[in-house]
Amino acid sequence: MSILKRTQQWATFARTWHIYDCTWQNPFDSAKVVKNHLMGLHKPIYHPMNDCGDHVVLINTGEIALPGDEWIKRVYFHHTGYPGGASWTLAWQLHEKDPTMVMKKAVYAAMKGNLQRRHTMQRLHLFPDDKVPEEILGNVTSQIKQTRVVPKRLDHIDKETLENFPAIMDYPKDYVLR
Amino acid sequence: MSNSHLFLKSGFPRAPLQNGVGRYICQLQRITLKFCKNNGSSRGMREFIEKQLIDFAKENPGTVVYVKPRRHRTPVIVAEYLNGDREWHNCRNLSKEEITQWITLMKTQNGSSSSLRLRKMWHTDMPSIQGPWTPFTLKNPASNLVIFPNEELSKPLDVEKSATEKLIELFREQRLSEGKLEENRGN
Amino acid sequence: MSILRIVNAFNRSLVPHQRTVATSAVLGVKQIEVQKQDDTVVIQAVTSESPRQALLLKEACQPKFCPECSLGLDVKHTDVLILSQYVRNDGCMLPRRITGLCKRQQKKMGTLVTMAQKAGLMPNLGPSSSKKDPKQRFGWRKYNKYYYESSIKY
Amino acid sequence: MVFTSAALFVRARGPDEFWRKRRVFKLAAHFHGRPRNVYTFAVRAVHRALVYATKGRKLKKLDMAELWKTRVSASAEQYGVSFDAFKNSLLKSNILLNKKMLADLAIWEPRSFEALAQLSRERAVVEGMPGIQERSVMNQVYGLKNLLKK
Amino acid sequence: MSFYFKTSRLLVSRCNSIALQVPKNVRNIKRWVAPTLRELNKRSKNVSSNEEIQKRSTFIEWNYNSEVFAFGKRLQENFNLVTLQRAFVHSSFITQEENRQKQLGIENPEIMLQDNDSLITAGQRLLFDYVTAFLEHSLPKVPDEGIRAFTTYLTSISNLAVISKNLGTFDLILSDNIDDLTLANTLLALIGALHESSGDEKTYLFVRDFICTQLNQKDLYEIWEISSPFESLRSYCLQNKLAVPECRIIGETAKNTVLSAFHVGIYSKKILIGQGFGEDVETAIQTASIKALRKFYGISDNMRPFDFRIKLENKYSEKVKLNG
Amino acid sequence: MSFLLKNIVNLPRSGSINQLTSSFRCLSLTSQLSTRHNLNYKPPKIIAKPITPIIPQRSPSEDLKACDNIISKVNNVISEKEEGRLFAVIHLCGKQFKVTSGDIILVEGYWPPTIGDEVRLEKVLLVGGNDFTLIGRPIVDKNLVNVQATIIEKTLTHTKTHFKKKRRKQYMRINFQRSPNTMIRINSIDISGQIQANSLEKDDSTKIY
Repeated sequence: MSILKRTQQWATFARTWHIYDCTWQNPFDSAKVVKNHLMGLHKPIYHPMNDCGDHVVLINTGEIALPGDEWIKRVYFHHTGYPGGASWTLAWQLHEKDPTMVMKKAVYAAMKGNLQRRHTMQRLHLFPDDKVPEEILGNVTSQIKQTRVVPKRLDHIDKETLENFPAIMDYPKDYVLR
Repeated sequence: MSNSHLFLKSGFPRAPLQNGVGRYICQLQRITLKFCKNNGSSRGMREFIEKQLIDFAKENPGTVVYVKPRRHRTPVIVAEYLNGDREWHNCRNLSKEEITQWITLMKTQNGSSSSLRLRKMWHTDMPSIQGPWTPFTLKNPASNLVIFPNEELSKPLDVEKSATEKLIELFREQRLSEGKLEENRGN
Repeated sequence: MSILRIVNAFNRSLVPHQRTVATSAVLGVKQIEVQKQDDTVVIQAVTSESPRQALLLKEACQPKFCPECSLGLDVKHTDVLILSQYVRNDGCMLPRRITGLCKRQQKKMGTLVTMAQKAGLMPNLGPSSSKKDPKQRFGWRKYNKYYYESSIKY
Repeated sequence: MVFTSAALFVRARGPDEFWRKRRVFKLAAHFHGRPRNVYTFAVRAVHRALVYATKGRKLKKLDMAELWKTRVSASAEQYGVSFDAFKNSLLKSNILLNKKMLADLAIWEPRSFEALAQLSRERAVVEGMPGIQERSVMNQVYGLKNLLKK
Repeated sequence: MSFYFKTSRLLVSRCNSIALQVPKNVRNIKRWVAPTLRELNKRSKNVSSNEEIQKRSTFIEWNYNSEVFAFGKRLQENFNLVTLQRAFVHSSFITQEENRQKQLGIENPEIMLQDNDSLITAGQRLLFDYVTAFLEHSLPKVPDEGIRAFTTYLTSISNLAVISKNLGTFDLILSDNIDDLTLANTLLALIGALHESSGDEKTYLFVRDFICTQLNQKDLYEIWEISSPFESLRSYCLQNKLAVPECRIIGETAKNTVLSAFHVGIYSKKILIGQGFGEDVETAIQTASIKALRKFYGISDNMRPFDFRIKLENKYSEKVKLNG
Repeated sequence: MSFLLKNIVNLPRSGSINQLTSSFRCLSLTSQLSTRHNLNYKPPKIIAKPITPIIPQRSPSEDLKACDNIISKVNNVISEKEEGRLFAVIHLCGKQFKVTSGDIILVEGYWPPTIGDEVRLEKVLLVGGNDFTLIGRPIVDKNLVNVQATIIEKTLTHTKTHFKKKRRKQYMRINFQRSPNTMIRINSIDISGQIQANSLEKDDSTKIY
């Protein structure tokens, strides 16, 4: 097998490392996108057997956003296997214990339930905030686009846009400004 | 995993010795026809030999034809090919036409193909001319200079314009039109 | 141009209260000012130009203006710059007679404001007692959340 | 006195059945455990295997079609075109390549596939088909510049 | 399996006892005997297969002349049969005949067969000329060293042996033992015989159709490995007055892990002349320079395919005649 | 709507897909603006600035100039015989194959040509080289591309057992099948002649696909 053919195959099946910023993202919509990249469904050479998935580094998993009151309504069931071992943890309690767990379970559930799932999950690297070890950050060469626009807090908006944002309502004449 | 592949060999379509690239050679080397002179089951074979064997031999001079009359034996065709395959075929009670069909099949074969399961319907050693797809084909070298995590690349692209942006644009237009108003009022 | 603007702003304030016509040309917004001169503290009501005067949108000058009905903007709870204009700086929603919105829009703007406040997008427009930083909230309230505008049914 | 002829007419069932079972055991030679050695289990397993083989020929075609679909939609997504928009616009512009060919082109001839993708993208926007996403400027085959440089 | 043998011994013994009593003139094979015999026969054949296989020429259905005639016709050539037969006779066969006749006591053994040594030498020369001419015509930009590498590959013993085996010379060869060398020599003798019987044109077509077609869809790099590619690329650029090649990393993935891949491009004066991949930068540079070199020599893998249908009277035929 | 109906009615008669696409094309240009919004979106009274279309509209003259430029480039590459190895997508017996010269393809089922025949394959959907691809709509012009092939083998496949069984109904059917297939060697693919720009618009409905 000449060096050309060997390196060509090495490059075709090379694993790229992606990074995904989960601030203000819904974990389940982003899990769909992340799952595609993990399983390699975004590559034309995809085949369920040829394990051509990529690595994905998830940062700011602590900052994920859930719609409405899912934080208190979504429940994660766990059973230790022993009698009376069933436990229901609310989303926010789980998030408080381990900020990466909600996102991890979301990606785990998004993937097809076969033997490769656990193996592919090892290619997922989760970090609660954006402090990522230098070595992993060095591997990253591409960024996955977020699914939702990140809203900006009022006090974070810079003065300049605040100044000349149009006023769409003016106070009546004798209005007492308190 | 079942190891049924041990019993039914599978392979890919191959032609012997790049046959057909330069010129086509018929791969059938020898054919032996065994039959019985007076048994009823060799009647078709005897008819074939009387009527059609001569013009068969004339048509393809490249194959040697042996005729083997054997007492009390069922009629059999044995074809030997250039790649060494030997195909044995029993022609008991076959009519002349069927025997001709079987012989033409043997003539057009490259070897005994009855035991090989083909896994693909085409074969090429040059699958790609523009170079196979790699993660690098659609990667602009400029993206090497980007420091990740990059705010700009992470923004979703195809998102409707939000109300705030629309308002800002409207306001800018209003400012522009007012500016124009002052100008033409000024001069 | 400015005289025209003052006149229709004047008759807009007249319409809901049917008060008698004000005699003097009323300038603008009243504010209570506290000044300290060497030893004396002077508290006086000062009428001044309303701060938004300069930034007013042309379309916004009619008495009845709603972003959705007149301009066709579907406001989301993340459009904080728009929502903050309908809110006092202690976070309470301005009444309809001041905001000049139609009934449906006023209610919708109300829910949008509460959504934004719950999502922690307008921490500085809160009551003085508030901790101003949504991350300090108790329990599940400190985590990010967002809302679907489609859940507003009116 | 031994009557020999009667013996001939007794039905001797035994040995042929032995050979009939060989045919089944030949097909079950690679099975695991008792289906390989015991006839009653072997027959069932062989019948099941033959039914699977017959049905499998059909299934293989369906699985391949599905695989080609995933591959073509994966490579079309690189250019921001969904699979349906891609296929419809190709059909509208009278290009009758089937899924197998599109998948082959996507893997082995990325430049030809890029030409098809741009063509279908433009057609889809003109026809107003849904499923077109904006793509970052980065998506273009590297090295296109020094093509046909003469 | 033991169960099986026990029954067969039982069967055979029982049917012997019955057969004795059966009246003599009734000839019927018992239904259960035939399959067993068939099975035993098949098994014995498997066991005995490892002995030396019977040569086809020792069968009853064997006619040497018709086989040789058919061989000629099969290749769509018309040899004259005498030279063709001579091509198959090797000198080792003749010596073997002589000492066999000596053992039988004939003093001056005279054998009417001639061996094919002269044909072999003629064939060798012809083959070499035609192959080099064909390669020079279809690969103009390749240096001589490359052409020599391709010709040695095409005319190597193993290659010729495979070709002649596939043409069916194995059964026809008359020599004491048949190995790759004898097979290759027979093919050379055939070329010589063809040249004698039907001239240049036919021989060239024969060589082109059977030996040059071995290059069909072949990756020429596997035949002619370029050693130290980057240095040879630099020297090539110097000769052709191109700017000195420099390498740049165009793309990389997972560079801190074991499965790292690099995409390196070689530029001469800002023009991309070759790009290559590799698990580390050095191999990527090597592959990129190999690809660049191959593009200059015109033997990159998407080069113009060989035209196996060109005739002899093309412009290069004079060259063949010169050294032919 | 009547305009659309008129077109659909005469489609079966003319039978060629081009008429339909051209009628749709002029129809669709009118609905340019609503490309991005779904149908049930009621446009508000004052339309805020519409979303800019994704691809900036190029004027047709620019397009034509770019087309001619590319065609002339491809033409001189072909005339200098610089195009290197070509691949073609051919349509044969209901299946499509991507072939280069020297390939082997297998056609299943009964197919009249016998061994040794030289065949020219004319249904070429796409021809491509390293630098350009000619996409046929639906097939590339006959006198532009020439694909030569020889038939090298006509065999039967291995015996496939077709076994049907209905459980507990004593219903079992087995039949064995060896379907014929033909092995074809692709000898050469070459582009002869020049690509004319005007051949793009001309579509003579005499062609039978």
